[in-house]
Order: sequence, then C-alpha cells, then structure tokens
Amino acid sequence: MIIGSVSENKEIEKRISITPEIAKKYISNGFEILIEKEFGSHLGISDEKFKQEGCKIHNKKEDVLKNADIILQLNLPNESYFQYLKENSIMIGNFNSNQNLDKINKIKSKNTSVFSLELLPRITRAQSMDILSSQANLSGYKAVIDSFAIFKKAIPMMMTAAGTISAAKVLVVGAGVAGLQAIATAKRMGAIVFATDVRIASKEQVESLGGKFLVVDGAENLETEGGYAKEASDDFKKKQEDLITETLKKIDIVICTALIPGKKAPKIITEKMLENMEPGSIVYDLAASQGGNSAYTKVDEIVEKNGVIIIGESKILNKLPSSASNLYAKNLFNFVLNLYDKKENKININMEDEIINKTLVK
Amino acid sequence: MIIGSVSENKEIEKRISITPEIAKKYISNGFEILIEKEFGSHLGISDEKFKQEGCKIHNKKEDVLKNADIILQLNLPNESYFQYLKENSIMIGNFNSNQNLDKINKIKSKNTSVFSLELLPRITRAQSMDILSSQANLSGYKAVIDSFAIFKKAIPMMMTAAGTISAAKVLVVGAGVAGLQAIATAKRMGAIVFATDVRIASKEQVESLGGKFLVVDGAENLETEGGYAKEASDDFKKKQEDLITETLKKIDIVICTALIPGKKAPKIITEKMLENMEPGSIVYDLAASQGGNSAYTKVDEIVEKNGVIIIGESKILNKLPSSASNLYAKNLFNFVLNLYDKKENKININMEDEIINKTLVK
Amino acid sequence: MEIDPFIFRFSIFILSIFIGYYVVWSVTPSLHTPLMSVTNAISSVIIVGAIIAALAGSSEEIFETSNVFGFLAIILAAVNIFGGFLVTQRMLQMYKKKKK
Amino acid sequence: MEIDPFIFRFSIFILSIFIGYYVVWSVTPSLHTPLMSVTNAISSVIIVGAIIAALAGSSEEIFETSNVFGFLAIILAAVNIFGGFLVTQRMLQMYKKKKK
Amino acid sequence: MSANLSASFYLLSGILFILALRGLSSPETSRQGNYFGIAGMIIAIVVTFLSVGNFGMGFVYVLIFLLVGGSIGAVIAFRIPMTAMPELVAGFHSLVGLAAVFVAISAFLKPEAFDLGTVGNIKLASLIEMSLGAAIGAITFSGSIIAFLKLRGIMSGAPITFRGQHLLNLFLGISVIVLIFYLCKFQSNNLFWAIVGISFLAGVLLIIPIGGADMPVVISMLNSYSGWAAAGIGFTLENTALIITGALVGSSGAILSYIMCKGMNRSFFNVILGGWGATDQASSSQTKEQKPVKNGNADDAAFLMKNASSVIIVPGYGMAVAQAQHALREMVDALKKNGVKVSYAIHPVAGRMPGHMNVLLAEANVPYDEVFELEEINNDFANCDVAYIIGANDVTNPVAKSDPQSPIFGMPVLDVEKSKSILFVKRSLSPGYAGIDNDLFYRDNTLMLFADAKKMTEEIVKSL
Amino acid sequence: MSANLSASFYLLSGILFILALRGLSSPETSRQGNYFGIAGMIIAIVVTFLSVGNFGMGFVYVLIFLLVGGSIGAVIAFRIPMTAMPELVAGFHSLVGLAAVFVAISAFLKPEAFDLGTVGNIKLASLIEMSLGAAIGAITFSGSIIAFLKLRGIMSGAPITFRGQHLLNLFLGISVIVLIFYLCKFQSNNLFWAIVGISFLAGVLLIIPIGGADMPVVISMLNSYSGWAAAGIGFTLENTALIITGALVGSSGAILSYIMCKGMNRSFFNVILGGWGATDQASSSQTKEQKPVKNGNADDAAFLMKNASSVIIVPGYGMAVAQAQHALREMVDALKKNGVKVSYAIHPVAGRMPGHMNVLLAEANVPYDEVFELEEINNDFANCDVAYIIGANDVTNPVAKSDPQSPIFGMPVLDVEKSKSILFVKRSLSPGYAGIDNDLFYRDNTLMLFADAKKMTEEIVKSL
Ligand SMILES: NC(=O)c1ccc[n+]([C@@H]2O[C@H](COP(=O)([O-])OP(=O)(O)OC[C@H]3O[C@@H](n4cnc5c(N)ncnc54)[C@H](OP(=O)(O)O)[C@@H]3O)[C@@H](O)[C@H]2O)c1
Ligand SMILES: NC(=O)c1ccc[n+]([C@@H]2O[C@H](COP(=O)([O-])OP(=O)(O)OC[C@H]3O[C@@H](n4cnc5c(N)ncnc54)[C@H](OP(=O)(O)O)[C@@H]3O)[C@@H](O)[C@H]2O)c1
Ligand SMILES: NC(=O)c1ccc[n+]([C@@H]2O[C@H](COP(=O)([O-])OP(=O)(O)OC[C@H]3O[C@@H](n4cnc5c(N)ncnc54)[C@H](O)[C@@H]3O)[C@@H](O)[C@H]2O)c1
Ligand SMILES: NC(=O)c1ccc[n+]([C@@H]2O[C@H](COP(=O)([O-])OP(=O)(O)OC[C@H]3O[C@@H](n4cnc5c(N)ncnc54)[C@H](O)[C@@H]3O)[C@@H](O)[C@H]2O)c1
Repeated sequence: MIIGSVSENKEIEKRISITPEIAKKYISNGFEILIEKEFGSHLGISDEKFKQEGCKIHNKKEDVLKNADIILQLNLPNESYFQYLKENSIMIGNFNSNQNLDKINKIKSKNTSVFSLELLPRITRAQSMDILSSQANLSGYKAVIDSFAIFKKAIPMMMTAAGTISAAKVLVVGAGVAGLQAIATAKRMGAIVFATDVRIASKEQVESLGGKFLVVDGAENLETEGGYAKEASDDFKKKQEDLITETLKKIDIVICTALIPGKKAPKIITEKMLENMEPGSIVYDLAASQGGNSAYTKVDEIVEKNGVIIIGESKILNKLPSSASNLYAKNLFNFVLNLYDKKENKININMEDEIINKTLVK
Repeated sequence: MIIGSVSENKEIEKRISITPEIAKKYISNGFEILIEKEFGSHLGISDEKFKQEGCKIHNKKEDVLKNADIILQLNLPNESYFQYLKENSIMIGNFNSNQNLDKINKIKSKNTSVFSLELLPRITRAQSMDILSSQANLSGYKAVIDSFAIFKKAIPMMMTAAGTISAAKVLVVGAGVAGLQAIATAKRMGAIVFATDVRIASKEQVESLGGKFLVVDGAENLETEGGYAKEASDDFKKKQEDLITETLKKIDIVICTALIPGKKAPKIITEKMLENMEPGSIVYDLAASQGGNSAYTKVDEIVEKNGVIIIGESKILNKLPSSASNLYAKNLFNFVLNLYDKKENKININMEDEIINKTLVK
Repeated sequence: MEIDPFIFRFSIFILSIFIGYYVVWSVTPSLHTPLMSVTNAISSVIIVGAIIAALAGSSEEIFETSNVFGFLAIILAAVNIFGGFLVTQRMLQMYKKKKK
Repeated sequence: MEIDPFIFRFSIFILSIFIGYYVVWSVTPSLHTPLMSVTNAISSVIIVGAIIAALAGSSEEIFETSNVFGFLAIILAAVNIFGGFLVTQRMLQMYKKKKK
Repeated sequence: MSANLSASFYLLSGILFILALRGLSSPETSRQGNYFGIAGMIIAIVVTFLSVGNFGMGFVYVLIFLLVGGSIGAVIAFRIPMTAMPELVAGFHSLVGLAAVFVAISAFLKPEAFDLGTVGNIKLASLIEMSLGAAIGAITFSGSIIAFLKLRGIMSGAPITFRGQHLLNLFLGISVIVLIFYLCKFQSNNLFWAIVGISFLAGVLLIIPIGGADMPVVISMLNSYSGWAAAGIGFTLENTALIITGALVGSSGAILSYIMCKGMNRSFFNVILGGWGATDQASSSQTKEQKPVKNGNADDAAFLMKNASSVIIVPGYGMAVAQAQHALREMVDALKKNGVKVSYAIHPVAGRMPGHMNVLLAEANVPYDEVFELEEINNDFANCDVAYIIGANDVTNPVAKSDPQSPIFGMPVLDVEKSKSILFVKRSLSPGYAGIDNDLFYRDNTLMLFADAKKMTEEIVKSL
Repeated sequence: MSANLSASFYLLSGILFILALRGLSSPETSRQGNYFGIAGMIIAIVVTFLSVGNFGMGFVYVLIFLLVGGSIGAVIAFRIPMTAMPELVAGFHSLVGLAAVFVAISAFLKPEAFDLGTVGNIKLASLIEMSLGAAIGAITFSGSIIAFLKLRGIMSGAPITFRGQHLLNLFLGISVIVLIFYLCKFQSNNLFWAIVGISFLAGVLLIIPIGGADMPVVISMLNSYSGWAAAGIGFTLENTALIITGALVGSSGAILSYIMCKGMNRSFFNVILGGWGATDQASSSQTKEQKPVKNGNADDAAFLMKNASSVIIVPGYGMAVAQAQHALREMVDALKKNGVKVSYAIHPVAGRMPGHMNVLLAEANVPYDEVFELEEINNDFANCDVAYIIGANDVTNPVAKSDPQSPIFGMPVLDVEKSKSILFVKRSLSPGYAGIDNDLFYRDNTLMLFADAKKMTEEIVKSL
C-alpha cells in the first residue's frame, strides 16, 4: 500500500503531513512512502533525510498522485491535479470540508474518498488523531510567544536597582485547548493571567494552571455534550462585557481563542473596550479566520488603533512549522492505522466506526 | 536647574532618557524639565503626558540645548548641535567614551562636562545608576524571547496524545548579568538550560537559577577585582572548546553574552561547532557589536549557515524600548541626584566621589 | 509505721498506666498491628497466675477443680505467648529494611 | 512471704524514671526554660525531708544541730518553691496565645 | 526463692515489657522490642516456678501443658496467612480473657494457695480484685470471640443493633456491680458464677453493634480490657509483674484505640458505644453498591514508599487542581534520599490540556530525565513496588483495555495495576473526566488515600 | 495521719508532678501544668505536717521559715528581668542541692527522727542512700553556683581547663565511693563531712571547663542531679513523693539536656565532659572575635512565627542557592493558615541578577500582591513581629546606613532590625557578596538558624 503526499503551497502552508520520523513508522508497518521533491526542505529536512528512512521521491506532483493509494495532505491540492488521482484512493487532511465542499465533490467524483479530520468526533479513542487539539495547543503557545516578542515591555516582574518592572497582565479569551496552553505559557513567563470562558468546567481548569478565572455572575453552563461551547444568551453577553471592559483597563496583552463550532466566532472585545486600553497593548486574535473575537481584527493583518495593536492570525502555525508538522503527522498516522486492516493489508472503511463514519466527507 | 533631553535618532535608538514618571520625580525635586517635541510618541507616550507632569516642550533641538543645564541622552547628539550647548552645562549618557572620544572632546571644548555611564565603577553604592546592569538584564531577557519567537519548534516539553515534543535545549555563553537573565527566562519557559563562563562564582549563580553549568576541567578563576572577566589562557580555551563542541550537538538555541571589558569579545562558537548543529538551530549573539562570540556573526544581520541561524544583535533594546527606557531613566535620575547638591541647588562635581570621578570623561 | 503493700502496688499500677500512655503515643501507625499482637502476647503474663493456680496445694491435689482451671489457663496463655511473639516476629520480618 | 518495702520503692523509682524520660521527649524547645524552672520547683519537694528534720524529736530539741539544718533546708527549699513556680508562671504569660 | 528476689525479678520482667512496647514504636527497633518481650516472659515464668518451688509431678504437668499450648500457638503463628492478622489477634485476645477468668475461678475456689484467706472467708480486697478480674476477663473473652467471628466473616460485619441495647448494657453493668457487692458479703459460689456469666453476655452485647470497619479499634480496646483483667488478677496474686504489665497493656490499648479512631477520623465514643456510630455510617453508604476499598493514611503511604525500591508517580488532573506539584517534588526528593528510585509516568492525555502535566512538573523543577511518556514507562510498572497515582483516574482505568463498550475503550492506559501496590490519591470515589468508575479502587493491592492531593502529599512528606 | 493515708497522698502529689511536666510539653497546657505542680507541692507539704503531727512551737518555726523563704523566692521571681532567666534557674538549683545536703546531714545527725536506727548505728541501706543524696546534692550546689557565676558574667564564660583535669575528677569520684564504703563501716562523722566536702569540690571542677554557650545544657544536667539527690533522700526517708519526683526530675533533666545538645548539634558527652568539647570549639573560634549569637532551631522559629501576627520574609541569594522557594512558599501557606499576615520584602539587588528573587518566587507561585519592593515595605518592619531572613545578608546590613567607610555605605537596606525578632537562615556566620560582617547576627532579638535554607524551611514547615 502506497502512501503519498505532495508539497503544499509553501507560501501559505509551511507544515508538512509526513515527517521522516513518521515515514519510518509507516514503513515499518508495511507501507511505502512517496513524496514530492523538496518536501520538507523549508523546515531544514532535506530529501536525503527522507530517503534515509526509505521514502521514494518523485519530482512531480502528478507522479505522486498517480501512484498513491492514500494521500496525506494539510490542504487540498490545486484542482488542476485532481485528474491524476488514482482510482479508489483515499485522501486525508484538514480540508475545512464545509467551505470546500465543491472541490471535495470533484475529488469524490474521481472515486476517491476524502476524510477531513476537523470532523473528528471528540471521543476519548480519537484523541490521538485529534488534529484540532494538537494544532490548537501549539497555536495557543505560539500566540503568547509571538505577542511577548512584539510587546515593548518585559513580561515578568523584576525588582531591580533601577526600579521595578511590574508583571504584565494577560487576558485569555476562551479557555479551550488553545486558551489553556496560552494561559500556561503566559503564566510560566511570569505574567498575571486572567481568563474567561462560557463553560463552567473551564474555571477549575484555568485555576489548575495558575490563571485567574473571570467569573461572570450567574453564568450558565454553555457546554454542549461534545464539550464545545454554545452561543451565549444576551444577558450573559452583557455581563461578560461589563466584566471584561473593567478588566481590560489594566490588561497588557489579550489572547483571543473563543470559538463556537460551525458559527462565527463570538465578538468579545468591542471597540469601546479597546479605547480604554493602554497604548502599546496587544490583542492577538487566533479566532481571526472565523471572524475574530475582537473589533478591528483583520485576517493576517496587524491593525493599530489608539496605539493598541490588534493582530489577526489565521496561519500562526506557519511560525512553528516543525513542531506542528510533527504532531499533525502523528495524528494522521494514528488515523491511517485505524483505517488500515493489517491482516488483509487493505483499507477498511468501516462505517460502524464512529471515527471513520464522521470524518468521511459525504 | 533645568534638565533637558533631545530626541534621539529614532531609526537607531528607540529608548528615551526621561520618562513621564521620572520627569515627575525630577520636578518634585525642584528641577525643570525641557524636552523636544514627539519625544516619546514612538513608545505611545504623547507630549500631552509629559506636559501633564509639568514638562516643557520645545519644537527644536536647539532650544532645548540652549536652555538646559543638564542634558540627559542615550547617544551623543549630532555634532551639528554641539554649538548650541549652554556654557558650563553637563551632559550625561551612555556615550561609549572610548570610541567617541573625539566627539566628546569637541563638547568638552564648549565647557560642557560629559559623564558617560558605562564608565561607572561596579561598587555597591553605584548599583542604582548602573546602566550596564539594567540594560544587560533586559537584553538577556529579550534575546531569549526573540529567539523563541523565531525558533520553528515549541520550547517546553509537551507529552500529548499526538506524541511528545521534547524540551528545547539552550546554551547561554557568559553568565554575567545578561546571561543570568537569559538563563532565568529560558528556564521559565521550560527549556533545559546550560551555561558556561570563565568566572568560577558564576557556577553557583547559574545553578541558583536552575541552569546546568558546564564545568571546564581545571578551570582557573578568571575574575578581576571589579567582578569582570579576564581573558582566558589557551589551555582553558581549548578545554572549553572541546566541551562546548560536544554540548552544542544537542543544543537548539545559543545565547551569547560573553564580554571582556575593553577587549574584543571572545570567539567561543567556532565554525566547526556550527557545522555540528542541527538545521533550524539559532545562535543569538548579543556580543555582536564587540565582535561577537560566534563565527559568522554580523552586526545587526541574520546569517544562515547550514540551516543554523546566526543573529547578531547590537540594538536589541530597541525591541523592548519601554522597559529599557524606564530603567535607564531611573539610573540617570539616581546619577543626577548624586551630582546635585540640594541645599545649594547646584551641581557639585565632587572628584572625591568615586562615582563622579570615574564617569567624568577626562 | 508500716505502709500497707497495697499502697505500693497501687502506686506501681498508676505509674505503669502513665508509661503505657506515653509509650504508645509515639508509635508509627504502620506498626499498630504488630504492637497489638505484642501487647497481646505480653498480657498473657497472666500465666504466672495460672502456674500458681495449677501447682496450688500438695501433689495429690493437682487434679482438684481449681487446679484444673489453672492447667486450662496455662494452655490458653501458652498458646498466646508462643503464638503472639512468633506472629509478631513474622510480621516484623516484613518491615525489615531492605538492604541498600 | 513479706516483701521488703524497698523493693516496692525501687520499682516506683524505676517506673518514675521511665515516665520522666517520656514526658520530656515531647516538649517543644521553646518551652525548655519554663520546663527547667518547673522541674526545679518540683524538686524542692525535698522540703518534705526538711520539715521532718526540723521537727524531729521533742519540742525542746528543735534547736539541736540536726534540726537547725532542717530549718535551713526549709528556707532554701521554700525560696525555690515560691520562686520557681512564680517565675514559671511569669514566663508562661509570654506564651499566652494571642487572640485571633 | 525469696519473696524479695522474686519481686525484683518480676519488676525486671515488667521493665522488659515496657522496653518491648517502646521498641515497637519504630520499625528499626521493633524486632528488638519483641525480643525484650520474650525475655520478660521467660523471666516471669521461670521466677514463678522457682518461687512456687514445687518441682513434683505438678511441675511436669505444667511443663506439658505449657508445651502443648505453646505448640498450638506456634503452629497457628506459622500457618496463619498474613492477611488474617486482625482476626488472629482478636482470637488470641479471647484466650487471654478466658485465662484470666480461669485463674480468678481457681483463686476463688482455693484461696489458700494464694494466701488470700480460706474458702468462704476470702479477704475483702482480694475478693473485689478477683471478681473484677474475672468480669473483665469474661467480657474480653466473649467480646473477642464476636470480633473474631466478624472479622473472619463467619458473622456478618454489619452492626447488629436493637432497641434498648444501651439500656440493656447499662443494666448488665449495674448487675455485675451489685453482684460483686453481694459476693463480698456472702462469698457464695453462685454469685461468682453469675458474675462470670453476665460478663460473658455483656461482652457479646458490647461488640455486636460495632461495624466491621471499626474492628481494629475494637481489638485494641479488647486488648486494653485484657490488660485491666490481668492487672486485677495481679492485685489478687500480689504480683508486680502482672500489675505493671496489666496497667501497661490496659492503658496502651486504650490510647491506641483512641489514636486509631483519630487516624480514621471517627469519634472514639461513637466507636466504643457501637450502636450510635453505626447508624449514620450505614445510611450514607446505602445509596451506592458498597464495594470495599482499603482506606489508608499518609503514614501508611509513607511507610510503603519508603520501603519500596522503586516508585512510579502517575500525575493527573487532580494534581493540577490541587496544585500539588511542589509538594510532589518534595516527596520525591525525600524518597530519593531514602534510596528509592522514582520516575514520573505521564499519560498523553493526563490533565485537561496537551502537556498539562509537563507545565506543572517543570514549574516544580522536576528534572526532565525523570519524566517518561506512556510507551517508555509502561513496562516498568511490572517491576515497580508502588504506583503513586495523584489525582489521575481515567488514564489508569484498565477498562480501556477490556471493555469495548466503555467510552474510553481503545485509549492506551498506564498499566499501574501491574505494580505491587497502588496508592490512589483523590478526594472521593467519584469518577474522572470520562465519568466512568475505576475498577482499580477496589483491588486488593490498592490503598485509597482520600484527601486533597496537595494536603495528602504534604502529609506524606512529613511522615517520611 | 496513718502511714497508709499519707503514702497515698504522697503518691497523689507524685502524680500531680507528672501531670505538671506533661502540661509543660505544649504552650496550650503549660499554665495548667504549673498549677498541677503547685497543687502537688501543697499536698506534699500539708501531708508532711499532718503525718509528723507535731503542732507545737516547732511547727510555728517551720511556718515562719517557710514564709521567710517563700517571700524571698517571690520577690526574686517578680524582680528578676526575663533575660536573666537562665542564671536564675541555675541559682535555684544550687538551693535545692544545698537543701538536700542539709537534710542528709540532719538525718545523719539524728537518725532516730527518721526511723533509720540510732547515731553510730544507722541502717546500712539508709546510710548509703543518705550519703549518695548528700554527695549529689553537694555537687549540684557547687556546680550550680559556678554555672550561675558564669551566666551572670561574674566569672568569665570561657572554659577553664588544665592538665589532668579529667584525672582529678576521676580521682575525686573514686574517693567519694571509697569514703562511702568506709562510712558504712565506721559511721564516723568525719567521713561524712569529707564526702560532702569532696563533692563540693567535684561540683566546681565539673562545671568550670564547660563554656558559656553550653550552660543551658549544664543547667538541665544539674537539674537532673538535683533530682537524683532528692530521690536518694527519698529512699532514706522512705517517702514515695520524693522518690517519684526525684526520679522524674532526674531522668527528665538528663533527657532534656540530651535533647538540647541534639538541637545545638553538639555531642552530649563532649558537653558533659567539658574539657574535651571545649578544646575544639575554642580553636575554631579563636580566629574571630567571639561575639555571642543566639542559636535557634526549626521548632523555635516555627513557634515564634506561629504566634506572630505579622511576618515579613526577606529572601536573598542563599534562597536561590538552596532553591528554597518552594519550601518557603509552603511555609508561608502554613503560616497564613495560622492567621499570620505574611509579606515578602524584595531588595532591589537581592540575589545576583536583577529580578533574581522575582523569578524564583514566581516559580513557586507566590502571588504578586504579597511581594513588595524596598520602598513600599520598609516602614512595615517596625510593626512586624518577625522578619524571616532567608539567605539574605548584605541587603539587611545596617552598616550601610551608619558607616561611611563601609563598601556598601549609601545602599538602601531593608530595616529588618526594627522588627520585634529577626530570624536569620544561613549556613554560617560568613559574610555575603560584599564580604563584610553583619552586625545583626549578634543582636539580642536575632535568632540564627544555621542550616541550608531549604532544609531549615522544610523543617519549620514540619514543626508548624
Ligand atoms: N489532556 C488533554 O488534552 C485532555 C483534554 C480534555 C479532556 N481530557 C480527558 O481528561 C482525562 C484525564 O485523565 P486524568 O486521569 O488526568 O484525570 P481524570 O480522569 O479526570 O481524574 C482526575 C481525578 O482527580 C481527582 N481530583 C480532582 N481534584 C482533586 C484534588 N484537589 N485532589 C485530589 N484529587 C483530585 C478527581 O477525583 P475526586 O473528585 O475523587 O478527587 C478525579 O477523579 C481523560 O479522560 C482525558 O481524555 C484530556
Ligand atoms: N541583584 C543583583 O543584580 C546583584 C548582582 C551582583 C551582585 N549583587 C550583590 O549581591 C548581594 C545580594 O545580597 P543578598 O542579601 O541577596 O545576598 P548576600 O549578601 O550575598 O548573602 C547571601 C547569604 O546567603 C547565605 N547562603 C548561601 N547559600 C545558602 C544556602 N544554601 N542556604 C542558606 N544560606 C545560604 C550566605 O551565608 P552562608 O554562607 O553563611 O550560608 C550569604 O551570606 C548584594 O551585596 C549585591 O550588591 C547583586
Ligand atoms: N474528548 C477529549 O478528550 C477532548 C479532546 C480535546 C478537547 N476537548 C475538550 O473540548 C472542549 C473545547 O475545546 P476547543 O479548544 O476545541 O474549543 P473551541 O476551539 O471550539 O473553543 C475555544 C473556547 O472558546 C470558548 N468560548 C466560546 N464562546 C465563548 C464566549 N462567548 N466567551 C468566552 N469563551 C467562549 C469555548 O468554551 C472554548 O473553551 C474543551 O473542554 C476541551 O477540553 C476534549
Ligand atoms: N557590584 C555590583 O553590585 C554588580 C552590579 C552588576 C554586575 N555585577 C557583577 O559583575 C560581573 C560581570 O557582569 P557583566 O554581565 O556586566 O559582565 P560582562 O558583560 O562584561 O560579561 C558577561 C559575562 O561573560 C563572561 N565571559 C567573559 N569571557 C568569557 C569566555 N571566554 N567564556 C565564557 N564566558 C566569558 C564574563 O565572565 C561575564 O560573566 C557579574 O559577576 C555581575 O554579578 C556586580
């Protein structure tokens, strides 16, 4: 069985879906690996390295697609290459299937099954394939590191002979996977960290990382069964707004991670709130691609309003491509193993399996 | 008594030598403050803010220099403005008096006394004026933050469902003020930190911050009485080299801070060492302006060699201008208070005072 | 002015109570069971009484009722003494510090 | 089979030693000084002997040498008793737990 | 042997018993303590022989009975499985109680042998002493039998209560006192037998209302009783060794049961008075199916780990909630000082965020080379003495390996059940994130340490 | 009063004394303990009067002497400044010793009064007992006098040693034994006086070689001696109260001095045998001018802080070296639980790097609002009960304020000396970075806690 992967458009995607380490694992499980040339060179991974692990390298995308039974990607390849897809092959990636349904249908018409991993159910068994968790985790980390690098002051408290630098105050909006890692990272650096979320369970989680949870009076629990958030009531929104407005006056850095699956991201930081912030403060909005949690957020742009810097990042993992690729590739590996029937040496699309059923784009 | 300061060349210097906070302190001590317009606007500090504290603002550098008895700067003003200096005035800053002796002599010919604070003796009483310490401290911090932001992997260890990210390994070369803060910062973030220095006392200090000290066998103590380092013997250098070569193979990030006062910075990371490092590793050289601790270091440039990124920074505090200015301004304030005879309301250049004597450029 | 020996015995009794009180306060909880089994063994010092009872009177009387009770008491106490000390010993083996 | 009262006294002596041993082990160091001063006061129970010595013999004999020694011993012990307990009391005032 | 000499030797044996108990207070000196006890006993017996001075036929019989009893005791001691210790001790207590009764009877029947007067004309003090000895001995006997039956499982461990129980006990107590009073007056055999009989009954009634869980306390209490009985007999026989030992055992047993109550957070009086304590305990546990768990405290945990050669720490979300990482690090430091090998096993999804445990352990400066991920360490559990599970739950749940219906089926889990003993630090038996019960709680080699993770760990540090 | 009754009361008073010592073991029960002691004493005295039964003139005299002595004692007790406590106790000991000697003399002179036989024909046992009592009493007396003089400063605190000292002591000891042997044989007055005289000398010789720093141990040891003397007399007088109390005081004093040695990390035997211990101590301290420091242990520190209402923590470089931040945080948590207000005072140059302390405190999760910089907190020292200085030194050195010659003159320092007590945790008296001595070590309200900062702090946590 041949697993293939073609290079992504490196302008917009620096991660890769097979690392040499994982390639080795596939091969020892009986797969063959086929990749396009210069697959990981931008990450300092030479083609040599892949070859050492036993991968085959083709110069052209076409050649990879023609031969591979399973194609592992991050984003969908350019439409022009769909024609080369092998009959009955399988394509796995993070395809935003909602928005890209047209393209995916074209692929499916080639008799290729498409699995899009953002559809993965959040069940315990699926944790090792959960690309949303693994990537959100790194995003949360990187958002903090990035904003600390941009911030014009030092983060930790320092009492020195030349006066005291007080600890920076960070607010994390949304304490999901990304938010929690952001809290942990900021806390490590010595920042004073506040966090807000609509799910009540997150209070304990925030505190378990040393953060302070902003408790909205009379908060209802807005957690769905799957562990995601529901949209909040207007009353809740009002109270949350007041609390955040008050808090923001002393906050230096805001990390936004609040999302509601399938909906536009909730707008939490309003124009008025931003006015009250000190010049030099930073709002780092990881929800940008889904509309952003902050006013003025523009995707992949840095906006300055009254000295407050609002950063809308949609591709933050391009700044942490090595680690992100490692985890992503491992997620895919676990997913493939679950699909693969080792005894029969074939792919078994078992629709009884919740994981397979839910991720298959129908 | 009027204290003045003119805007620096903001292209190359983003710090300022008087902050609103410190201005207030001067004024409550009976000084007047005169600054150039837009003095701190690039840091989000409007002229308004200064005015609120009681500062006067002039539109032109000339007007400031003509009126000020004490001029507080970071770097020397442009030569063309020397003519406007008031008779018997005093100029204080961080002038690199060794290299800029010509210029300073020109100023002195205007009967202006020049104090350059890098000449400050390292005695206990002078700690609150010690700009080298206060700025080196922040440099060490920022170098780490910056290289973490550039690094393509995550720093802390994370054992996740999608595999383990191992902790990054950081080597700090030179455990002086900057080096120690670098160690502390990297350690906080979860990195495994190694450090090397020629002064034996630094071992305990490194360990007190949770770093591992690379012990060079038979290390002599190369500490001068002033607490600085002497140049090392060839034998020592050889041993240090072997040890560091071995260590560097597993190091992800190197922060270089080793300096010997009045000499070129020691070259510690050699070409051969760099060859053995993994692609994607980073060498952040804070000693760049004095020749750098690493091969290939170029001042204010980023060099890539076999995938290893070598960053030569000479102006790192421009990336942390707010905090750096706060501390610098406070240092200057303490220095001015020491010069100032409150009872007589005049400056008293008391050559008995070691601090005054040593910093006065003769 | 002879003092009744009872007073002395009573003094001894009271003082022993204090000692019992203090001795036990400092015992590690993990030793509670061996402690109980050792105190149990010790309390069979009642065998002293049993022996006296068994041997009371002349040789011919040794199977009078009272002596029989003495003999029975001896058996009971003996079971206890041997059993108690040995079982304690076994338990304490477990607490032997491993060699390091 | 009368037992010599000395044996009893000796038993009492030995048991008291054990109690002394145990009682002190658990004392907080900060109470060492008061403890010493209280034991000091207590040990002047020797006054019992002094009183007997002073009152020995008939009324006329009370100024014989031996009685005089008794009287002297009474003074010494009395200084100690009053001084010891009172000074302990004073010291302990300092340890009064503040109200919270 | 002169009375003085034998009295001195009895004193010596009393002192040896004191030293025996003292020895038992710490593991290092405990074996030595046992030897002191044995020495004391030998001295007491030998001295008794010598002072009775009758080496005729009787002596031979005594020796024979002694050996018969001794052999039985020895066989029991070697055969009994370690797990049956508590019931064994209870059984032994009953013997001491009965022996005391027998000696008292014997003294009552033949007072001359003990210098107590003549039949029908026994000295008042001796009579009181011997009837008290007999009564307490009888209570000890029957009480211990009940405790034994309960522990052995022959009788249900559930408390048996009925209306008026306390009144009945009170009545029995008063009867005994009244009977003793009349006995002193009339010295009638029947009265004596009645005292013994009623006391047997009282012993039964005192113990049946006490639940199985409180049995250790009861055993210690019965131990105390047996001591008082011995002391009573000691007064009768004017024997210093018996008096010292009796008082020693009596008071130490009482204190020990008090200490044990405190350790279990139970009220001493509730336990001793049985019935009352039992009611509220029963009501709270009826809601759930009550599987038995072993409930330990910090000292137990400290002892187990100190004597282990390797310990694996399994941290989970509860450690994070309790912010126990610093205390944990300290505990590990203390263990390492004791020569114990310690490592940390991190499950990939422990906590609520990827890398959650790593952040906290790094904060507490745990060296990276002691921290292992699941695959690296999972085989080590089989060779490890103690798994210390601190606030983790789902990540150890073996159901993930066995039950396809379980929501966590298929998730790799840490094989903690392979280690020799498991210590679980959590606040209750409630489940973790996945909401499912963990079978490990009820295993034989599991000790539950119910407490906040930080508090418990700190206490363990103190005990180390 | 019958002999039996009085014996019972003496037992009671003995028990009250036991309870007195027991009470003194914790601050909560200590005052109650003192009352027990007083009660026991009153009972003993009253019973003695009643059993002697002589209420003639003698009784009045006794009362008068009792009151005279009592008044003197009371006056001393109220007048004495608290700081003179140790010498007061030493002085009191000498009185007990002398009283014992007097009673022994009296018994020797008039044995009939005590039922010990007649002059020249005293019972052997009594003779041994009384001469031992007298000898130990005499040693206690003269030894205590020397201790008193040393503590009072009338005699130099330096150890006085000479060649052959130990031999001489040995010789004196043997002489006393030999003399007692002959006394038993000849019952001669002179022998008795000789025993007393030699013992006085022995007391002096025993104490002079012991240095001032070890005096507390010596006092406790003398306390023990006085107990043994009392017990000896007790045997002579066949008085249970005296025997119990004597043995109690004797053994508790001995244990206490042992405990105190352990607390000071000194060898018990070195202290007691004086001369030997003194030599190595003297040699190490001769290099420096020997100013006295108060040396405390973890329990003292715990006690002081637990009972404080506010504590300020001053961390320095030593905390970083010891990595004591986590333990410190734990200690503070424990204090806060006790209702103590705790804050941290950070000196701008504490440590070896700007912000050094902040990094470490943040690592230990110390809340930022408990951390204050010098200017914010410096005035609070005046209102604080305890300053806990952990591994800091230069930053507290008041010489920076007073001595223009000092290398740190002009540096702002934390005014820790204004707090009621100062606890200094460091490993030795050696100086810090600036290399200068710190006068605070020698202040009256300073307690030095010599140990690694982490270890000491952990121990304090344990004691809390
Ligand atoms: N790592 C991730 O990224 C992630 C994300 C989301 C969900 N999860 C899920 O979270 C679970 C993680 O497993 P886990 O074993 O770490 O946690 P867990 O199964 O949730 O168990 C945590 C246990 O800690 C105890 N606890 C809570 N607070 C405590 C305290 N203060 N002191 C002592 N014990 C305390 C609780 O029991 P008591 O109440 O009895 O004390 C609870 O049973 C997995 O089911 C995983 O799927 C993980
Ligand atoms: N902050 C800065 O930027 C900086 C930079 C360079 C120099 N300095 C200088 O450093 C000094 C800082 O003052 P400081 O009070 O923090 O430190 P310090 O005056 O150097 O005193 C530290 C004390 O800690 C004790 N110590 C060391 N290790 C210990 C351990 N493991 N456990 C317990 N105690 C230990 C040492 O005494 P023992 O040996 O008796 O234990 C020492 O006296 C100032 O003189 C300052 O000028 C500061
Ligand atoms: N089954 C598993 O083991 C598993 C795996 C991964 C994550 N999870 C859980 O899933 C949950 C969601 O994680 P996610 O990060 O993917 O969520 P997400 O990315 O969808 O949302 C991020 C966070 O934003 C919050 N949010 C939404 N609206 C908000 C508002 N108006 N104000 C403030 N906060 C708002 C959400 O509650 C969530 O915590 C978490 O509880 C996580 O622990 C479970
Ligand atoms: N008196 C004071 O209170 C005070 C104030 C500030 C700093 N200091 C002390 O002054 C000392 C120097 O501090 P700095 O940071 O200004 O020094 P620096 O900037 O001159 O040098 C940085 C470090 O590089 C080291 N170094 C030099 N050659 C090296 C080589 N070949 N290999 C490895 N390391 C080498 C030096 O030892 C020094 O630690 C430190 O000990 C610091 O604590 C004292």
